[in-house]
Amino acid sequence: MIPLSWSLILSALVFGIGLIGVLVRRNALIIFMSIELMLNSANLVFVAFARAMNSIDGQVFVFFVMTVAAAEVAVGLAIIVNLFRLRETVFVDEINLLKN
Amino acid sequence: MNLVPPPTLLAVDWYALGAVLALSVGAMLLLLLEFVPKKPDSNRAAIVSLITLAAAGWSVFHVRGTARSLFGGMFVHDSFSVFFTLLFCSVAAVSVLLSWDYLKRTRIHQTEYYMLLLSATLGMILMAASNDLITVFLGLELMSIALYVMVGFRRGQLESNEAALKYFLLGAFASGFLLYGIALLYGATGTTNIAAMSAFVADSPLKENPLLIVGGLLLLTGFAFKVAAVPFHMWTPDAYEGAPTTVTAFMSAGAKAAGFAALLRVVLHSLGGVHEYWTPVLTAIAMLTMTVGNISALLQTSVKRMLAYSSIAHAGYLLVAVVAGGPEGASAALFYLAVYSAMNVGAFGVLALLGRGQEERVLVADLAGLGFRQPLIGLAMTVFMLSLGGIPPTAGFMGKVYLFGVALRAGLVPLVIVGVLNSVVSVFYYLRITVAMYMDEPRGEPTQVSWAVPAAIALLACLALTLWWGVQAHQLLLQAQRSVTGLM
Amino acid sequence: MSFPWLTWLVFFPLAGAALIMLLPATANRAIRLWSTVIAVAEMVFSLPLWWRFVPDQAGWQFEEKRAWLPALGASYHLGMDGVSLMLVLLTTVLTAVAVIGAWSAVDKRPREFFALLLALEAGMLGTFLCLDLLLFYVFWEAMLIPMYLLIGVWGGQRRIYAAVKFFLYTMAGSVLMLVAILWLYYLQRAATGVATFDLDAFYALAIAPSTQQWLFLAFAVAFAIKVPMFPFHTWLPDAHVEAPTAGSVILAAILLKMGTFGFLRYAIPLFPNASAQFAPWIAGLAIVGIIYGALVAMVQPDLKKLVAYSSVSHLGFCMLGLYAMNAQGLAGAMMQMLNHGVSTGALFLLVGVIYERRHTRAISDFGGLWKPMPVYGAVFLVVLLSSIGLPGTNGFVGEFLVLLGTFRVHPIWAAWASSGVILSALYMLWMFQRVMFGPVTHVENEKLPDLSRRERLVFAPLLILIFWMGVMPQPILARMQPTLDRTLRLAEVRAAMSAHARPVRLDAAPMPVPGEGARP
Amino acid sequence: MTPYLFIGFAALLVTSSLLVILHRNPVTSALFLVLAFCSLAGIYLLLQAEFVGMVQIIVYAGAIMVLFLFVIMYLNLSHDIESGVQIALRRGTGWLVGAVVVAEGLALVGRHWFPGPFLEAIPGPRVGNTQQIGQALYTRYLFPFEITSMLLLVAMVGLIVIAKGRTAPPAAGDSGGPR
Amino acid sequence: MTLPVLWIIPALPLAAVALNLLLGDRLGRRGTAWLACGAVGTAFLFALRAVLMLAARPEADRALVETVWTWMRVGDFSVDVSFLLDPLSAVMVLVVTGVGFLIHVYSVGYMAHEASFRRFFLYLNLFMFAMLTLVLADNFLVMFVGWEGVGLCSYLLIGFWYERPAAAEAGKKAFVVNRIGDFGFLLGMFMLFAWGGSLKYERVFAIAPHVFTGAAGLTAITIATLLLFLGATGKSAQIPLYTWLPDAMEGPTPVSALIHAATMVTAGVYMVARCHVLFQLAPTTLEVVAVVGAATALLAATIGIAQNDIKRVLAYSTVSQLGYMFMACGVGAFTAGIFHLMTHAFFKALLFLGAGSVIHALSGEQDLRRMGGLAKRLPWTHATVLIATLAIAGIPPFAGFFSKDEILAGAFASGHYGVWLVGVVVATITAFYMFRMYILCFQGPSRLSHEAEHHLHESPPSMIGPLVALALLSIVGGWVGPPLQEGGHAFERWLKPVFESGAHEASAVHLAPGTEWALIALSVVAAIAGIVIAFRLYLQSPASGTALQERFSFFHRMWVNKYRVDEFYDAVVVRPLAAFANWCWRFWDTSVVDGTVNGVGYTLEGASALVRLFQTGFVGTYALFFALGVAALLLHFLTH
Repeated sequence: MIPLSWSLILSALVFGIGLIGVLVRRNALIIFMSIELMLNSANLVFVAFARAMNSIDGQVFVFFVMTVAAAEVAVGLAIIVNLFRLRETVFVDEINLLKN
Repeated sequence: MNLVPPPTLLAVDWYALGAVLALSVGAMLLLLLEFVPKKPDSNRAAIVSLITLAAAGWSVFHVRGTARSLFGGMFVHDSFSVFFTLLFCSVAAVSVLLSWDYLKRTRIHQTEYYMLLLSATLGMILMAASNDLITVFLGLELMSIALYVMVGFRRGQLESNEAALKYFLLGAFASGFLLYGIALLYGATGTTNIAAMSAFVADSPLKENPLLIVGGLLLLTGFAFKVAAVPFHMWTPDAYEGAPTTVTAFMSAGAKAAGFAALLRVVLHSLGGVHEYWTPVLTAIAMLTMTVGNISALLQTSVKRMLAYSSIAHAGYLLVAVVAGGPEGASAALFYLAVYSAMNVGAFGVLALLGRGQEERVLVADLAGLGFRQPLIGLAMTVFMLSLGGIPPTAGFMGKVYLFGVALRAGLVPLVIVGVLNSVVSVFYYLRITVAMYMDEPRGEPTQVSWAVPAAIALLACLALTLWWGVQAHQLLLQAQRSVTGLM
Repeated sequence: MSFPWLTWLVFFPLAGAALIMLLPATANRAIRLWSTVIAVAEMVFSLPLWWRFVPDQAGWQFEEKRAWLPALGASYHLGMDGVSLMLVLLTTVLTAVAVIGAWSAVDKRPREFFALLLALEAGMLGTFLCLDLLLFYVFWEAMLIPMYLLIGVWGGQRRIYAAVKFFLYTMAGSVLMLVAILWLYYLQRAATGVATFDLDAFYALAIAPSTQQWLFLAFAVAFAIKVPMFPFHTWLPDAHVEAPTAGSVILAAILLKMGTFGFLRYAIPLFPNASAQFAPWIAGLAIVGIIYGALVAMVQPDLKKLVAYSSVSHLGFCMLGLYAMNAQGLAGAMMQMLNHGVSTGALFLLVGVIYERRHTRAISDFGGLWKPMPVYGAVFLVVLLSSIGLPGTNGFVGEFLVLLGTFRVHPIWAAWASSGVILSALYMLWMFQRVMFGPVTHVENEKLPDLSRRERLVFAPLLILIFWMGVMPQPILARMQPTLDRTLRLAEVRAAMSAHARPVRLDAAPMPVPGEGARP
Repeated sequence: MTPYLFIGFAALLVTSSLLVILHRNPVTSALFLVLAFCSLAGIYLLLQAEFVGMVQIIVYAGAIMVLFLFVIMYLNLSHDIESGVQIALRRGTGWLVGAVVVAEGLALVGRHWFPGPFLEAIPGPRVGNTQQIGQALYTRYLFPFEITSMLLLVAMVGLIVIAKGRTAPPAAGDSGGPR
Repeated sequence: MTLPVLWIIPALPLAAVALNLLLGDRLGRRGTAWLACGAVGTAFLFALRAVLMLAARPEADRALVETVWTWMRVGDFSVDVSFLLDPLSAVMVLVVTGVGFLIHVYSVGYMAHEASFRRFFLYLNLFMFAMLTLVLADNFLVMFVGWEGVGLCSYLLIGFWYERPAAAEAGKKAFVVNRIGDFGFLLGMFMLFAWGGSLKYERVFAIAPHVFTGAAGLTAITIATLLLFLGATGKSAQIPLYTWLPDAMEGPTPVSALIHAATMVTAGVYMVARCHVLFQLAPTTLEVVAVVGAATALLAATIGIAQNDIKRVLAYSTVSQLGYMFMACGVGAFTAGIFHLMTHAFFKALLFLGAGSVIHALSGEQDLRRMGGLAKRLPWTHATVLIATLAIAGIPPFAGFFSKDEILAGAFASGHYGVWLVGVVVATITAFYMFRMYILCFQGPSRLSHEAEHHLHESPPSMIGPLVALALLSIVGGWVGPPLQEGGHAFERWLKPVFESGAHEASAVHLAPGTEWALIALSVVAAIAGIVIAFRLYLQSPASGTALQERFSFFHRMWVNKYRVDEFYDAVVVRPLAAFANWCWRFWDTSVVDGTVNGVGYTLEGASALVRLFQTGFVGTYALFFALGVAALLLHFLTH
């Protein structure tokens, strides 16, 4: 029986790593992956709590989140591909036509 | 094996679900109709979506009197959701009318566009009409994903694509926070149902529940991102500027309203018990939002971008109402949202008419001398600008009066002072538009206006509402006040 | 309910404006004709009020009241007392004059120009006539829009700067007033449980002195900017100089009166204690304004600027009279307001006349004008004399009463203010000397045509007013007297009852049930 | 036994996700992400969420990551070499802020640990996890479940709209878009 | 029907003005002339009638009051437009209308060749209206109407030839300086109302002794009267406000005669006499009046010595004579003051008209140094001017003698010996410079320029007529008040009802006959001395005259430069004021006040530019700010 706090701390770490990834990387794909990490850390929290209170809702929630993630990935990758086609780059620090 | 019996739906429930059903069906119908050949310049898609929206609005309006909670509170039908459903449907309808000709000009695929527009509307409605964080989240994602695509709809165009990318990346980023917040809240309260949550918060022994705080806070940031509140606003100008103008119109009104609907439900309802915790935070955010929004708009040369910043500022005003809280605050927010949608959609609608073919003329300079050459455009834009600036006799003024009055009563004097001063600052850049239209001489070839009957109808509708609510807002006021009674 | 005089009065010009907009933009003659017809009709329509008005009756007359926003308790409440009667008549007459005066002045987009003038008239009348704070604010702000466009579109070189400055400056002042109004509204609701914006209700409400201070300041700043009082005056010269003649006329003759009117109708009766507390400051600023305005006017190279600064000086007298807070002071202030309306309006028209002929306003471009245009010179002289308050002209009555009233409460103030009498003579006559006398210095001026028949028609009523109000002001004073007495009495009574009132928490009373709300 | 497994999986998860954001080569990062997901699935198993664990592996590690890899290959991205002071600056701030956020969150939660209402919740009889989820999905969560269908449809359409056909980079100058 | 008694008198000239305006050029020169003179003439007749009616009444209530309409009534303040005729205003109204009529007639001839003939008579009639309102007023406010009205007319008439910058300038100066006086008058009125509660003469005078009591009352009345006197100095060209009068000579000569000699400038004296009740309550003020009068008399007389412009000489003599009148009032000899006012009106008008006749004859020449020897060429003018000169010099039995003598007697009797001495000295100087003028003009060799010589001609009858009439008046005018009468002379008795109300009447304090004879003799001697000196210096041995000038060159320069008073005022008042005004505008208004306003705008724009820097357009930045926001929020909850 794993204490809840362990999973929470772990999820927090993962979330943080994801967050940092978003902040430090410039490759849109990697940024996106880091976001996925953040989502998964959230999932971990759900599962952990579901376990703790022995309710099913958390897990169902995770299921929905995965669906959403899939949808996002589909659209997101499409956008990135389109971006690459237009500009031959996926580096977000080369993309600031729109500013100020 | 305890099988939970399938939900039993009464007739009224079907009406209540009408909006959801109609919109989903309409969306799919649009796709199916692709297999029926049509003339290249047919307006079939537009008409279908108009009908869909009408049906959606009507069916909900038909049972406006009742309050129902379906699927164990996953979907609620109360005066609040009715108000927003109608708001979203009308905003969507106006956007359809505006897009009618715009899509042809800019060669955007109609079917997909309208399909996404309907789905986004569906998402907004879910955000407003669901009493469970799961559905709220799903609705939000539905709306967002549809909007990501719509923003990037002009694939061949760098700005459009860049806008989509930024909006998408940051949106996903934000929903990461949002999700984490929901997870913590779920952990703190053991449920995702807003009603149950508020019940728990109400009688939980310690308000000092850190999970609750952190979770609520992250949730807040998620919504703050959607409504473009400082410092989570930075995507807004870029996304608004890059998106096709009609999309900007749609999202500036719809997405913001949806965000506020969710925010009101959550902050005022589920977290209402710990309201005093949020007051200082929200106050700070509101002040920042108003000020930063207006200040950054001051020097913009692109009307579209300027309006984007102004929409940030308006989010700030709306946050004032949220801070004020209570039924009065909520009703003020609703009132202002309705007003804001009318004038803001109108303003972007005017921009959507400017320019020929692919080009878009959205610089302040492009408006030079337009006021006298195109009296209707001039009049409409002037009224919208004055209304945004909160000058009587326009709806914006009434909205501000009610909103700031409520805040004053709630004792938020500093917030109100900052607010009114901000509205003075804002008037400066709104006036610049009128200056350009009436007082500047056009340089270069004058801006063309692509007139189309539907767009004109849409504009006139916005204009009429903006003026009518300015001189006689009684009905709207009543609706706003009634619509929040269910919420509390 | 009898015939709704005031509603007609307010909305007839608006309808007229709409009518004008329906005319083809090219039909220059028709546009001018119709706008003149409408403006004159409005004037004729307003004249009966002079007789129908019952002089010795203090309360509102021709009152109208309908529900407007029951949910908030705002109502469409119009009414007229002696003060507003005079200001309404001033408005209608001056607008008619301005419209006729603008016949030849406006060549660019006359349709919009005249329509806006009429719309402006509607706004001003509404401001003078409404008895509901929210309605008042609506008119007060809405009025800015046409004026802003008039300055910005038909103005001179720096018109845009002037227009925007005018709009923002005035608005910056009034938003705080809006906050104060809302505060009052919720105060009313918390104290009495009644949600209403009705002025009468507020006249009956006791407000704690500590609260009054802030509310008064909020109102006072808004009005002071409109007046304009000394430190808040800089928008005025710009606006006046850039505005087209008709615009300047309306601006000077009527718009500025909004401020003083506001003090008389709102700031003083509503917040008597605070008003008394700040009286020395306001009176001081008024005196500074009188002298300062005169001095600055003296050194202006530009005719319109000179007149603009003279307005600052004149309105200083109004404020001083108001804050003498006695019968003579108030009556004098009111007379001064009317006089300033007539005289300064006429002065701007006069400047407009030569501007039309020479397209310059620089004093140095003129000189010896009396020779080519003697009639013009004579008219100018008369107007100028009334503006410097020569006995027998209207200007004297106002200044005299103001100074008399002031003297009775504070001789030293009166002494300082009286020095304005000397300075006004100085700058006006000097200007006149440089423009009218001496040899004709510029060849262009040698053949200037004298006043045309239309122009004489424009000035005739003003000259008549100047002398009539100077020689027989009694009918006017008699009509205003009861109202002014009432204001004074109201101030005293309210001061007494507010003296010991406690501050009230705004959320003391529950929110009224949606839908009901106001139950005045 | 479980705690040690948990710790192991946790360590694996953390290190792999760290490598995701640290590694230069996108492909490698993607692969590390797969690894991270798999270890997460392991943790799910330990938390007695078999179904979720499986789905995690199948959907995430399987479908989604494959999509990622495909895209990366398709765009055959070079290593993104970053250098220059402002890059380093961004790195620094990024790490700092991220760390601060996590630290603050943990501090806040840890300040006084209030583990919610579930202490009294006794672990009930172990029911077939998958079955329960299935029941819940098609009864209580029927409505959201339907919504997800809509969501996926939208995603599909969006994907097609944006990515179908070739979009040539616009010739210089005629980007007549918003200025 | 009964004709209206009083209001018709000012109404007639006003009606003339109105007609003049309405008919415009349709009535030709002749018509204009008839209209103007007719109006004033009729006014004179009505005045005569009114005075006769007044005289018919018993001495107890010798006052006709006529209220026309209520002017203003505000609270406890109420003023009517109403007129009053009592012995004092009777004298004034007769003088004004009478002399006014003669001057009108004279002007017809004098201005015959003037282009804007009509405008001239328009102004002239307007002036008559204002002046009559002033003298007939029943309360201070109506008087103030006339007071400022005459100021306006003098402004218009001085600047009549508006194309001459000097004229326009002089007009403005006159008006502004008068305004300074009016400022005093206004405040004086306020004080009277504040204490007396009314502005009606009889009310104020009746109540004054009862309200102005105690130390406070004394201070108040002193201040009030001083303020009123300030008004008088402005109107009547006394120190310190006399400087406008000499410049006023830019106007046409009849104007100088009417306004700046006979009528308007005496308004101040009239006002002081009218308020004698108040002034006698304030001894300090009376002293001030006396001293100022004496000082002005002396100052002006000395300047008069050195002037070469014939009109300016007369102007300064006017100032000096007005000083006499104030001297009289100051010592309490109000009757004497009014008496001198009347006689002065006759001979000074005559002098101006005579001078005008000379100028007319010399086609515009005004410089004494280019005249001389005109006695034979202009017999009528010469004769009349000589009479006037004798009158002003105070030679019996000419009018001036009686009044001037009475003033000196009054001063002596009331114990103001200093004042009296000054009076005597001034009498000498007056006689001197007046005869200097006479001699330089009419006697000695002709110094005329050639073409002046050529056009030289005696004036037309329309001008000579008035001269003769005035000459007669200058002779007999004084006989109404011969000295050494028991119970006062006729004129004194006539004014008794007005002045007896005063606390003490100086001239009533009769001197012993012996003393009075002595004084008479002394003043006559003084006058004759002056005359003799004049003849010696300017006729018999001009050389010695110039020698004398060399000797006292300092004084001479001083007098020629009029003591540099104008320059002084310019340096002390005018320039600093202008500089301050400029500073107010250029620095304060533009930079400080408006600068603040615009400053706000610039600040905001600066802030805008700053904020926009954060909007870099990089997703990374945006995410960073997002995260920072979250961190901040967390921090808030961590710390609260």
